[in-house]
Amino acid sequence: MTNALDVVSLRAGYGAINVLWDVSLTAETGKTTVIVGPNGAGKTTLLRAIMGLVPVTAGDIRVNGQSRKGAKTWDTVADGVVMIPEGRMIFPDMSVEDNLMMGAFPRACRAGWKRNKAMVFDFFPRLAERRDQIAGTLSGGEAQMLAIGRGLMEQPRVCLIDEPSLGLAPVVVDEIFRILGQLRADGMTIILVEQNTSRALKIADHVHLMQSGKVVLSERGDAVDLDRLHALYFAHDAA
Amino acid sequence: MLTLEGVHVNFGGVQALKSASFAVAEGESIGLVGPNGAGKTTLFNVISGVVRPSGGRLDFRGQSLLKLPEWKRARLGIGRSFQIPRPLGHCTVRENLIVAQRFGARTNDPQRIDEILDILNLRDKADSDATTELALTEHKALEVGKALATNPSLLLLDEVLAGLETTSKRAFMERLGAVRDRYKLAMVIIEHDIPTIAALCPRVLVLNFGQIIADGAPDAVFRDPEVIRSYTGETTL
Amino acid sequence: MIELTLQALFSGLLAGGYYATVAVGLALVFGAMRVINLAHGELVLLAAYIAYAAESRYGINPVMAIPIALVVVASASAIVYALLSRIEHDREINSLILTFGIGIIMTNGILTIWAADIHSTTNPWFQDSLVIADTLFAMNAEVAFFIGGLALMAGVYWWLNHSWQGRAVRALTSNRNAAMLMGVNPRQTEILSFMIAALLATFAGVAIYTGKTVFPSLGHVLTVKAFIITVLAGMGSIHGVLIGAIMIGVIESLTVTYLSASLQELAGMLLFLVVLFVSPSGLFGGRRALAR
Amino acid sequence: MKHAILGAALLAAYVGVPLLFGGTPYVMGLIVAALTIAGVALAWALLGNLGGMVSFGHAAFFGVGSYTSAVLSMKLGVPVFAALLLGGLGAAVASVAMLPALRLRGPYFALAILAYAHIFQILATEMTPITGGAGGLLSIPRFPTLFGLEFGGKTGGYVIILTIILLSAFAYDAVRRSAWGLALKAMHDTEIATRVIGVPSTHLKAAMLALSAFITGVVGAFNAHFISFLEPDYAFSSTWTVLPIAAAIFGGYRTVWGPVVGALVIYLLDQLVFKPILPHGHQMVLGVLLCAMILLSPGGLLPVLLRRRRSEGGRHAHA
Amino acid sequence: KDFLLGSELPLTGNLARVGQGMHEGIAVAIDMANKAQAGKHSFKVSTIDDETSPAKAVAAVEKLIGDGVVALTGGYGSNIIGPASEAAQKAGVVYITSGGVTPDLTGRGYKTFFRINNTDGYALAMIGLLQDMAAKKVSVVYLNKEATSNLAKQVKDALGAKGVTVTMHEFDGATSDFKPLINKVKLQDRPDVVAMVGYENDYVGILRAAKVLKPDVKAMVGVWSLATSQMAKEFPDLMENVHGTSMLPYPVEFTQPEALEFAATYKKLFNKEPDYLGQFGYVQTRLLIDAILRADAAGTLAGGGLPDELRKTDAQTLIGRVTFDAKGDNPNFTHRMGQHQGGKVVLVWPKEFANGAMRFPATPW
Ligand SMILES: Nc1ncnc2c1ncn2[C@@H]1O[C@H](COP(=O)(O)OP(=O)(O)OP(=O)(O)O)[C@@H](O)[C@H]1O
Ligand SMILES: Nc1ncnc2c1ncn2[C@@H]1O[C@H](COP(=O)(O)OP(=O)(O)OP(=O)(O)O)[C@@H](O)[C@H]1O
Ligand SMILES: [Mg+2]
Ligand SMILES: [Mg+2]
Repeated sequence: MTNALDVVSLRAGYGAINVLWDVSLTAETGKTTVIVGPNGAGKTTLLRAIMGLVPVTAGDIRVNGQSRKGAKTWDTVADGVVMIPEGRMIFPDMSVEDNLMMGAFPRACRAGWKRNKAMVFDFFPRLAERRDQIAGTLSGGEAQMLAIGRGLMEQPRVCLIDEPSLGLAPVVVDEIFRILGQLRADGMTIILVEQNTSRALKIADHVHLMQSGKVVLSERGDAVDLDRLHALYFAHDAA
Repeated sequence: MLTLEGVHVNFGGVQALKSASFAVAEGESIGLVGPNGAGKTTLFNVISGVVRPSGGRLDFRGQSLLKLPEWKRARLGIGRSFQIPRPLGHCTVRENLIVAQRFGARTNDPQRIDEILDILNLRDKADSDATTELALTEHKALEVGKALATNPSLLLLDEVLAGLETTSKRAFMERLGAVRDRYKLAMVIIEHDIPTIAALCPRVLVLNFGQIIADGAPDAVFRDPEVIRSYTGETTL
Repeated sequence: MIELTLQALFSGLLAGGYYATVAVGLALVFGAMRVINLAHGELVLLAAYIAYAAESRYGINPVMAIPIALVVVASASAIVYALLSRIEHDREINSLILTFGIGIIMTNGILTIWAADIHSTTNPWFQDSLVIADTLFAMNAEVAFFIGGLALMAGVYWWLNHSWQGRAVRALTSNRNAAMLMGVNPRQTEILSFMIAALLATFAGVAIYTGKTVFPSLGHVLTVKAFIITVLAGMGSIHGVLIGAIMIGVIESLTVTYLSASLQELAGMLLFLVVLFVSPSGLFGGRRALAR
Repeated sequence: MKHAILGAALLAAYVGVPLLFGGTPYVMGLIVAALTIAGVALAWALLGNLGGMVSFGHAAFFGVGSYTSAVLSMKLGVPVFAALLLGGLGAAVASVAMLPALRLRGPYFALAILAYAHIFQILATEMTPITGGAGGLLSIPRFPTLFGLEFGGKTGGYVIILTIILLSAFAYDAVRRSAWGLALKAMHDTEIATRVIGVPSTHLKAAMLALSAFITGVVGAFNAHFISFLEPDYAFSSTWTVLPIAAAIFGGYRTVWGPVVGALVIYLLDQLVFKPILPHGHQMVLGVLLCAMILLSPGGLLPVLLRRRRSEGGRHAHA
Repeated sequence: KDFLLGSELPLTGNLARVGQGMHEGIAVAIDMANKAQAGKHSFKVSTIDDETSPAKAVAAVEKLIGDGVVALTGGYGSNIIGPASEAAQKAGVVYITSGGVTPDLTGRGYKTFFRINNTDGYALAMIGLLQDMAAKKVSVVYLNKEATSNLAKQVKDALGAKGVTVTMHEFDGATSDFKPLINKVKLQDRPDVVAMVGYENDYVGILRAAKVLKPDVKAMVGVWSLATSQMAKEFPDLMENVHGTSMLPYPVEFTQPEALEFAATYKKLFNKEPDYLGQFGYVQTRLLIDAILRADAAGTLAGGGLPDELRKTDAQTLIGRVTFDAKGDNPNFTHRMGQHQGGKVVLVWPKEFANGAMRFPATPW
């Protein structure tokens, strides 16, 4: 069986500044892959590169075995590969509801927008309360919920999620991980970047540790030991 | 040093703050927590002058702040960070700090700027463009830096630790604590990470639907059933 | 007295309709690309001259000339877009100069091709008067294009606010990267809105050709007026354009009626400033987040 | 080294140019006209670059400055050079009326200023007793002869406008280099963020507006005495807004000298080269030139010229 | 001998149309002079676009003088002609024009400045026609520019002195919808005649509004650029019965040989009927050329004798007799009034030049 996503010796960065140095990793179809690592390691950059938002200088990205290097972001999205960015990436001048509707923009998702919106409002009742508010005036946590809800509207097959728990109250973080667990059970391929390592490891099938733009450790989720992982973070600091 | 009494804020139909009252003593550290949308950021906005309350009293060292513009409050010693980082446009990281120091503290002290860069681990990025070349956590560090550069006596930090991985967070907290002690800062810090709050702040305020529903020592507050129900959930100290 | 006032209001309303048809294309392009197209008035003028050419040379009714004019204006519009999309830095300010330059080129091109004479339709139907209830007078052209303009604007409004593509247009200006993450193809979306703006410009051009007079330096005048109305409306707001344009039209005609025709510009400008001082982002400008 | 270059440039400007072209009033007249545009362009760019405010109404300051100076010298007999400065002051005072507009941003501000320009123009037309109404003012006093130097002629006018521009540019540069300059630059997109760190942003912006208005007003006053004629349509003509903007962006509005270079290049190229070749369509060439500049070198002409000297400059807009 | 004339005119921008019109007249005069003087002398004109800017007009004059022109003909708009002719005066070069009618221009008393027309001549024609119509109430609708408001005020003063009720309505150049204004005229003034003082697009706007509102008036009267072939062709039904100043009828019915040749040359060069702008441009240039030839023959041309020679002018021209007073003004100038009748322009005032009967009362609707 082919993997949902293969990243092969990927190099990418911002203009003159290269961030990713030969990153390789895979995400198996229907499994949850967690990427952890210290700040500035390049996790967000990796997700952005997969989506075509950051130019790739070398290496390859494959979705279901097919090369997607140089593909346009919107084509990648149309193939069911979706990224949920952290909460700053909402549409600040549009209403909450219009933000969610934008999630259903890919043609394949338009038919189901009503059902999906109901589902999102169900997950985050706060959004339902605020459906007509201009998204730019939402609180930080509300915006984060909106970004997640909007991503779910896209009915992803492969979902890249960047720090979903950022800025959320503990109760909501509980809810997020419950939702992630449910999506995983539904068979979605999830690639999760998360600083809340202990929570993330609980749902991880596979774990990658990134440091300074490289993958330094890849292991099965159940084989990872939290303390050893954190020790490796330190190793980076020392080095 | 700071007293709020019966502060109200309305956004159209939304009551973001309802009669919020509390006081911060000189040198005190307070953790401010509460569910998303409870009004924490709004509270900071009121104190720093970004949002005008529709009612209430707001005093800083015996002087009412209500009529003062943002920049005067900053010069009085109120420094704040933004939850969504707002680096100064077209400026490098160092220039961000220089502006804050020249105008907020009205001094010119390059040494202290270097000191701040070190504390925040921004030395490598000092000459990077602050709007386009930073990762999220670096942006947050810069937020703290701008506030520190104004030589504040009260520091309002809005989720500056969010997104930091555990080790860096611990290191950052320690450095923040050290700065606080060295400059005898009072500090109000918004954070959703309960252990961090508990470690850093001897007093915690819980805001819910614009009202303060709990105020006290961390272990007492986080055992309050109301707080558990609305905010902490399964997470415990 | 009452007759005078009623006619003033009616004339103002119709004049506002003209202003709105010109301005709405500008507002749309701004809404779609955050670009102020300073060549918009010239595009409108181009349409008017195509209608003139069609009528004077082949005797084609100006309304029937709309498709021909549309082809020309859309091509010109596509060129403007192609050039605009090559700007990478400081788009807001650089696009001003670019479109301003295009405007100069077009004005002088029109001057060279059609000379400086003034033109208007020779088809008498358009200028025949239409009398409503014995008290309200208008030209057929004014009323026809007012109604047509309303319909077009309603269509654009619906498209922008309730269609998938229209929402994508707004999303793109709100946050370009995020829109791409929703599967929006920016170029395709922007071209689409440029083409709709071209349609609006064509319509406006023919409206002006039938109801007013056209001459080469008019393009610049139209751009400025459209720009003012777009700002008054709140940049990018479509229904705001209509309301703002009618406000300007009515205040101008009331000033003419009760003060002096030489003060009508002054009245319009004062109204504009008053509105901006009360509501700094125009009548229906987007409310933005204060601070987080 | 740097001082030597500066000295040589000043010498060339003050002595070389008059020696070369003093005999041809036509060319000298064009250079003065180009420098007049340059002065407004510089003031416009100052406001845009430092204040972050794009104005579409600098004609307002130009017109107010020229009328103030002309009326003071004609009706009250104020000496021309004093009237020149008072013209600048008049424009700065007019900018006070625009303070409410400082709350506006982007296109809102740009057009509010345009509205002011319109209003001032209409006022100038209607206030016939003072301004001469639509007929305007004829025979405005020219510059006098001082210390044996005849300022009333083309060369004299050249020396005056050159001096105005140099002083303005030095003032601009001084502000830009100061902490104020940094704060102003920082304010563009994130005014709130600068306010909460102690920057009185409105005051700074008001100061920049007044400074820009002052410079524009002085240039306008200069023009009134140089041309010796004024009427509302001319004094408040949108040309005084449009051409300087084009010149500033053409030359590079984020630099101090870009607008000046831009104005000289655009105006002189247009009048000396394109106009003789294409008597009727030369404006079209100007349009093409502007478009080409934006597409090929969006930073403007000056940065291109300087690029060879500064290897690393592309990354930050040097403000 | 070769003579180079200079001309500074607006060829682009707002005034492009009138600038072009005068330019065409100048070209005709040059063409005819070259034919008449073939083998002896030749004339050329060098034209610079002043872009409707005083500074550029001054620059143009300076450049032309630098290029060695004998004299200047052209100029449009008093505000441009003022500074431009001042530059010519400084260099002692003759500047002759018909493009600015304000008294201020000749009021300066320049030795080198000449003008063949003036506000008085327009006002006289308009006042005369209105008196012939025996109008009791007149509404004057005028543009708030200098030339137009001067003229309007002159008409008002003259008619007012004769007991006619005159109401004044000033409008701005940006006005494109005249319905509110005309409605005011219709409901409040109820005049016999509406007198319009503006430019072409103003007339079209006013007449359209009037056609829609149909005020109860007996005649619509205007000045410049109204009773022209261009207007007759472009707006046939709008112009019917409208009066305007016009030197010549349309189609031109010339009897004098000079006029016939003018019309033929115009037709040959520009393939259209001459209009009044062309006539003025032609006349001023012809007078200039005549004076140059005289001065040349007398040998005073190089010695600055041209102004004196020009001042001796006394000629019958297409626009009537022209002489110049000490200030360079033409005191004989009176305009004529024409009326659009069935696609033609018929001269109806004064009697001695009329080539048809005035229709009165008559309006376009
Ligand atoms: N637009 C940009 N231009 C230049 N450098 C950038 C840009 N965005 C990020 N970087 C740099 O790239 C590096 C990796 O950033 P990235 O955001 O991928 O890290 P991350 O692993 O997601 O970190 P975090 O945990 O802080 O979110 C950082 O050093 C950052 O400064
Ligand atoms: N301009 C506005 N218009 C309408 N509602 C607003 C506006 N600004 C804020 N709100 C609402 O006020 C409430 C309080 O917002 P605030 O940002 O203070 O929350 P918070 O406690 O900081 O939450 P978080 O932890 O998610 O950052 C939120 O529900 C928000 O949606
Ligand atoms: Mg990240
Ligand atoms: Mg918050």
